[in-house]
Amino acid sequence: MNWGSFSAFIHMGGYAFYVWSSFGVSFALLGMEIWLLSKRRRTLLKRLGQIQRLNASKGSR
Amino acid sequence: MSKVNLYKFSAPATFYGLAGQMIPGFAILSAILFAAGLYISFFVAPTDAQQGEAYRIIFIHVPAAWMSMFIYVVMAVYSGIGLAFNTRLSAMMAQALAPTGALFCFIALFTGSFWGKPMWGAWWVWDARLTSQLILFFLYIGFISLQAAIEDPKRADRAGALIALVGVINVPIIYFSVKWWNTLHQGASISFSKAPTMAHTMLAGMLVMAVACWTYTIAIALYRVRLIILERERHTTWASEILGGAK
Amino acid sequence: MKILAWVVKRDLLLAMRRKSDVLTTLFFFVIMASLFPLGVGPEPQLLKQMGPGVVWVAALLASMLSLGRLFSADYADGTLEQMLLCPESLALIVLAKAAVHWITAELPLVAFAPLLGLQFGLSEQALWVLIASLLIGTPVLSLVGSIGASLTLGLRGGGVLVSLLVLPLYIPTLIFGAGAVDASTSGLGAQGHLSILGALLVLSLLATPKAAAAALRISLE
Amino acid sequence: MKILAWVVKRDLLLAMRRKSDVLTTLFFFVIMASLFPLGVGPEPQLLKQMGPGVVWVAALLASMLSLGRLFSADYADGTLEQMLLCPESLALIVLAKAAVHWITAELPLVAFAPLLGLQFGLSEQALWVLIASLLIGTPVLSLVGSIGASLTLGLRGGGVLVSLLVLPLYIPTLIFGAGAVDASTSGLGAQGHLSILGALLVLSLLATPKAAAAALRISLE
Amino acid sequence: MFEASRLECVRGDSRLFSDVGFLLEPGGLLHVKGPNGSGKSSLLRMLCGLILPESGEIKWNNVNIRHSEDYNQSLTYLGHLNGIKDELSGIENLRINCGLAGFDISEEQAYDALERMGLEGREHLPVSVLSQGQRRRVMLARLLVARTPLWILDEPIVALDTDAIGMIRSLFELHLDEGGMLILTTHQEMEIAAKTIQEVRLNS
Amino acid sequence: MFEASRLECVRGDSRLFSDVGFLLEPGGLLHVKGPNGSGKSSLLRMLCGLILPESGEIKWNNVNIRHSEDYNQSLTYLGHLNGIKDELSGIENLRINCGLAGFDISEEQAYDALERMGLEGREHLPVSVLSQGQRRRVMLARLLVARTPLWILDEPIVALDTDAIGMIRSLFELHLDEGGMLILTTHQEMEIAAKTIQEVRLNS
Ligand code: HEM
Ligand SMILES: Nc1ncnc2c1ncn2[C@@H]1O[C@H](COP(=O)(O)OP(=O)(O)OP(=O)(O)O)[C@@H](O)[C@H]1O
Ligand SMILES: Nc1ncnc2c1ncn2[C@@H]1O[C@H](COP(=O)(O)OP(=O)(O)OP(=O)(O)O)[C@@H](O)[C@H]1O
Ligand SMILES: [Mg+2]
Ligand SMILES: [Mg+2]
Repeated sequence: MNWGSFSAFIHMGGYAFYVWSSFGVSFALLGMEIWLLSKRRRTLLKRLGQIQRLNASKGSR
Repeated sequence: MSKVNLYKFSAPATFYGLAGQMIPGFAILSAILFAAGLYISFFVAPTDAQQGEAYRIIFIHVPAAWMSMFIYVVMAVYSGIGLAFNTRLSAMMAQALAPTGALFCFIALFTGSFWGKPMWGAWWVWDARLTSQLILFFLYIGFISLQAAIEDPKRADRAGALIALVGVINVPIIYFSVKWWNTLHQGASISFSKAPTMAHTMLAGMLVMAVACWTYTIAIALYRVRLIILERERHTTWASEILGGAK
Repeated sequence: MKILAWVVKRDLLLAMRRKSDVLTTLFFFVIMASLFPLGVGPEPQLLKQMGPGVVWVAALLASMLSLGRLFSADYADGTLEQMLLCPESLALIVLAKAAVHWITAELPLVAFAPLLGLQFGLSEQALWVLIASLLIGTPVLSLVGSIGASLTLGLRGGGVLVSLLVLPLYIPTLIFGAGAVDASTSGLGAQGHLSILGALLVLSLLATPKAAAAALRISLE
Repeated sequence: MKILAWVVKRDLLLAMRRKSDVLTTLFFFVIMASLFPLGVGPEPQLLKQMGPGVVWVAALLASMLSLGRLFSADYADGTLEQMLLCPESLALIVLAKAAVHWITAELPLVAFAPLLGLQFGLSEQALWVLIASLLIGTPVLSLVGSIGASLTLGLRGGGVLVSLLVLPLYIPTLIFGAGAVDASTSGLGAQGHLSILGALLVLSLLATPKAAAAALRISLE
Repeated sequence: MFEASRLECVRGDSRLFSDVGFLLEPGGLLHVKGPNGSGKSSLLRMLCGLILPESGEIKWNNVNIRHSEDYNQSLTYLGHLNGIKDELSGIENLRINCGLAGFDISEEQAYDALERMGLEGREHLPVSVLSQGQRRRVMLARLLVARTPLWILDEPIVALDTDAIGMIRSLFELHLDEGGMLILTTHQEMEIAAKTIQEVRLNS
Repeated sequence: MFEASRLECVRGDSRLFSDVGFLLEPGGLLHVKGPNGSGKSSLLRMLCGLILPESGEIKWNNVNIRHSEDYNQSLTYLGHLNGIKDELSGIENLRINCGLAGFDISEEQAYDALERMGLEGREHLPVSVLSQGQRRRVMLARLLVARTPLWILDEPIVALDTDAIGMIRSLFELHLDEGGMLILTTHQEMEIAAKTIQEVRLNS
């Protein structure tokens, strides 16, 4: 174990800003990619569902 | 003739299901690996004698840099296959990989400069490796913008494939020219000292993180390619069956 | 007024549809500024001195290149003809179009300029002055550019001709814009340069829409 | 072969008719290179160091901006369609068109480059190297550019998209071109750089026409 | 009331026409005829104020159009060019074109107009993928919602199929019936019922 | 002999047509008909090899056009677009277009062709100043000198006046008479005498 205390861990030997920014932003970006993709999936399904219902109602007419 | 057609039309459809089955496995694997990798990065790997704790950035920086290069090559391979055999799926795979590749490229640039500031005192220097990474980023952006600008998916696939291939031929040329450019000038530029011979744990941490990034990329690319397939094939019957089920 | 709202709405809509346009202007700016170190060499001292000038020249060129978007598409497909016939002052329409051009083509550049400044090793204070000078100076570019864009409508080689007409007019903006940053790094204070930029802005707001409207009428005769 | 002669003849004729095009590329080059002293300030030492890089970057941008001429007019009016249907290899036609592009857009720049070099205070020897590097390097720009130009045909925001695609690919040429001049001023001899430029030229002569022809077919589908 | 007198047009070295004049009352149709290159398009652009006549005068309600306040609001001009944006959909193009001409229409109105023009199901496609005739229809859809009294149309029915031509014809007749005025060129035969029909014949 | 079988065309989401086929012999005329947007232009471009068919085959003298050596030399395709340069004169445009198509014509021949197209006195004007119909004539002049057996023409007579249409018709008849083949779309009625007349009707 490298760290004497939690605050030492957070402090990162004086490099907290750089280390945590790097890791934080990196994982935030990965998370954002996942979020954007799932949003894209939701809107896509909704739009396709609309098209399909439209087609179905047209077909039955 | 009919066999080719069958192949052409069924491939995305079957792949859609296959990809759906593979995604959870890779996603879980990547979550586990990321957790393990982060644990090694922060709790197992010892403090570096020269750089202090700042060196821990290496555990995200280097895997991201590797990924950005690998992904471009994989994209180009898919593109080549797509152009040569006119398979739609490989073009879609290239398209699905590009944003993730660009993302890792950006992460490498970002973490690199957040490492550079404490180490060199500058956010950016015109080092050969840094510069060629930046150019790689531009190549990704070019590929993505070109595809985004083309409405017709068939044309977008083929145009994108062409530029990916041209780009991949140029990457080594760019890399060596940039390297030569930098070393010839030398001058006041701060020399890029390689990290001291790495401890085994460091190497292990980097490798675990790299594999985690790989599994993440695979899962995300499969997810994205499913969306692309669905968008493209929405008028086919199998797609509407899936939609019926998904509602 | 309603017509102006339509013009703005339409141009913004088109920009949204052509998101790639906005993004590519931005990336052009970034790539262009990154070319210089490659041409000139990696010495940090040299780059630091060149920095403000290069960023400003890059912004100027990026903005100039996107001038083509201002009218030419509308000209080619006949929309501009319709605008001339519409019951609203043409100068106001030009102003609205220039405003949208600024928002879509130049505001993003201003947002990204600090990043480039960092690449050239500028200090924090210099970065703030850079942003301020770009914020005041770039609308001048859009406005002055609208004259050039309208004069060269439909001319062969319009793209390059525009630069020929417009670049000389951009020079004062460039000098005071880059000068402001230089002044602040050399400790002289950027106030003076910035207020001259402001004066240029006011002047061009007053004069250019009318001139561009006249130029449009000439081009469509 | 006869068809190729017609392509060359036609493109030269059009360039003669549109003399302003040729002239404006040239003026763009000159103005652009002259903007830098304005943006950066007048120190002779700084300018001398920047000189080769700035001239090369200016040449590169000027050539890139004129890429739009390469195919887009032919695309818009349907001539390109006819070229695809004509009984001659499309790659050769592309090569012919790139050659004319080089003659009309870049050769004049090479002729004017020494003047700009003088403005930046380059030595006589450096000027000769500058000319040589431009002579070998600029055809690469035309050839590589033809790929970008053909891929972006008919796309919205084509002009800027071209730059995005093409500028990264121009970088090796820029580095070795500007590097040759730098090397000669610092007494290292430009031979090495120039031969690499030559290799780049041969490579692009072999590879790009086919790629651009494929791109044209894709764009016209 | 739309009136032109002793119009003369010179392009390049040649005098295309001179002494052209007419008086158009509400409900009147003016057909401009002549072979290719005789100056029909030039005359129409002149009537809109896009070209200045060499000599002669054009008056809208007894005011020269160059000084008229409301001429632009009373006019709908459609020329050779379509005036539609490739990237936008039919709906967006129509709404924007109307907005620019000074009258707003709702999404439903636009939808309706396009449907009547036979573009059902294609309202939301970017017009770049439409066929020549379909693009022309998007442009012409504006006539369905325009409330201007004076229409000046340069070869409106080029590239249209027979169905579409029929529908355009009845549209013209309705417009004239309601007291509108129409100035038209076309090389295809087109019989339009109107209160008064005039013809201007240009010769080259 | 020009043959197409079971052609299918998909654009965007919609299948424009499927199972289109025909066999064209020397002297034969094929008229492609259909309303706006039914896929006529797409079919013609497909026959030229500019669009790849989704399925089906196109053969020139029993060789698939994609592998045929001489197909491009046998073909003259004129589309919606004029393919002429605004800055060049009619003469220059014509000579260059012919040169690009693989056959050279002399200045006199070009002069003669333009004169026959009714452009007398305008041969040396830049085409940018010509009217719509005159530009179309410059493009069509190529048919007067082309010696290719297969003509594929997409709405050739748009914007032409009746005189010009008459002259184009007799040109077509001459071509067919001499054993040429002609594939054509037009929305205007055009009666052409030919040995065999076929029709392909597309529906949307
Ligand atoms: C924006 C700045 C930076 C960028 C774009 C960048 C880019 C890269 C790239 C592309 C690689 C992979 C190269 C390869 O595997 O051959 C890499 C590896 C590496 N980088 Fe960076 N880097 C940056 C800053 C830094 C800084 C500041 C440090 C440390 C002081 C650093 C240390 C390393 C190390 C130790 C490796 C692994 C070396 C190896 O595997 O051989 N990087 N970087
Ligand atoms: N600079 C010029 N020099 C000589 N003639 C010119 C010049 N500019 C225009 N013209 C002539 O003016 C005429 C333009 O006519 P316009 O376009 O009005 O014809 P149009 O009646 O609409 O013909 P179309 O039926 O073909 O559309 C053409 O005959 C053209 O040759
Ligand atoms: N991406 C797309 N999505 C949907 N429909 C498309 C797409 N691309 C093309 N189309 C349709 O394909 C058809 C193209 O037809 P084409 O241009 O061949 O018609 P045409 O028969 O020549 O019509 P016209 O008589 O108007 O010239 C149009 O109906 C158009 O709407
Ligand atoms: Mg006309
Ligand atoms: Mg058509």
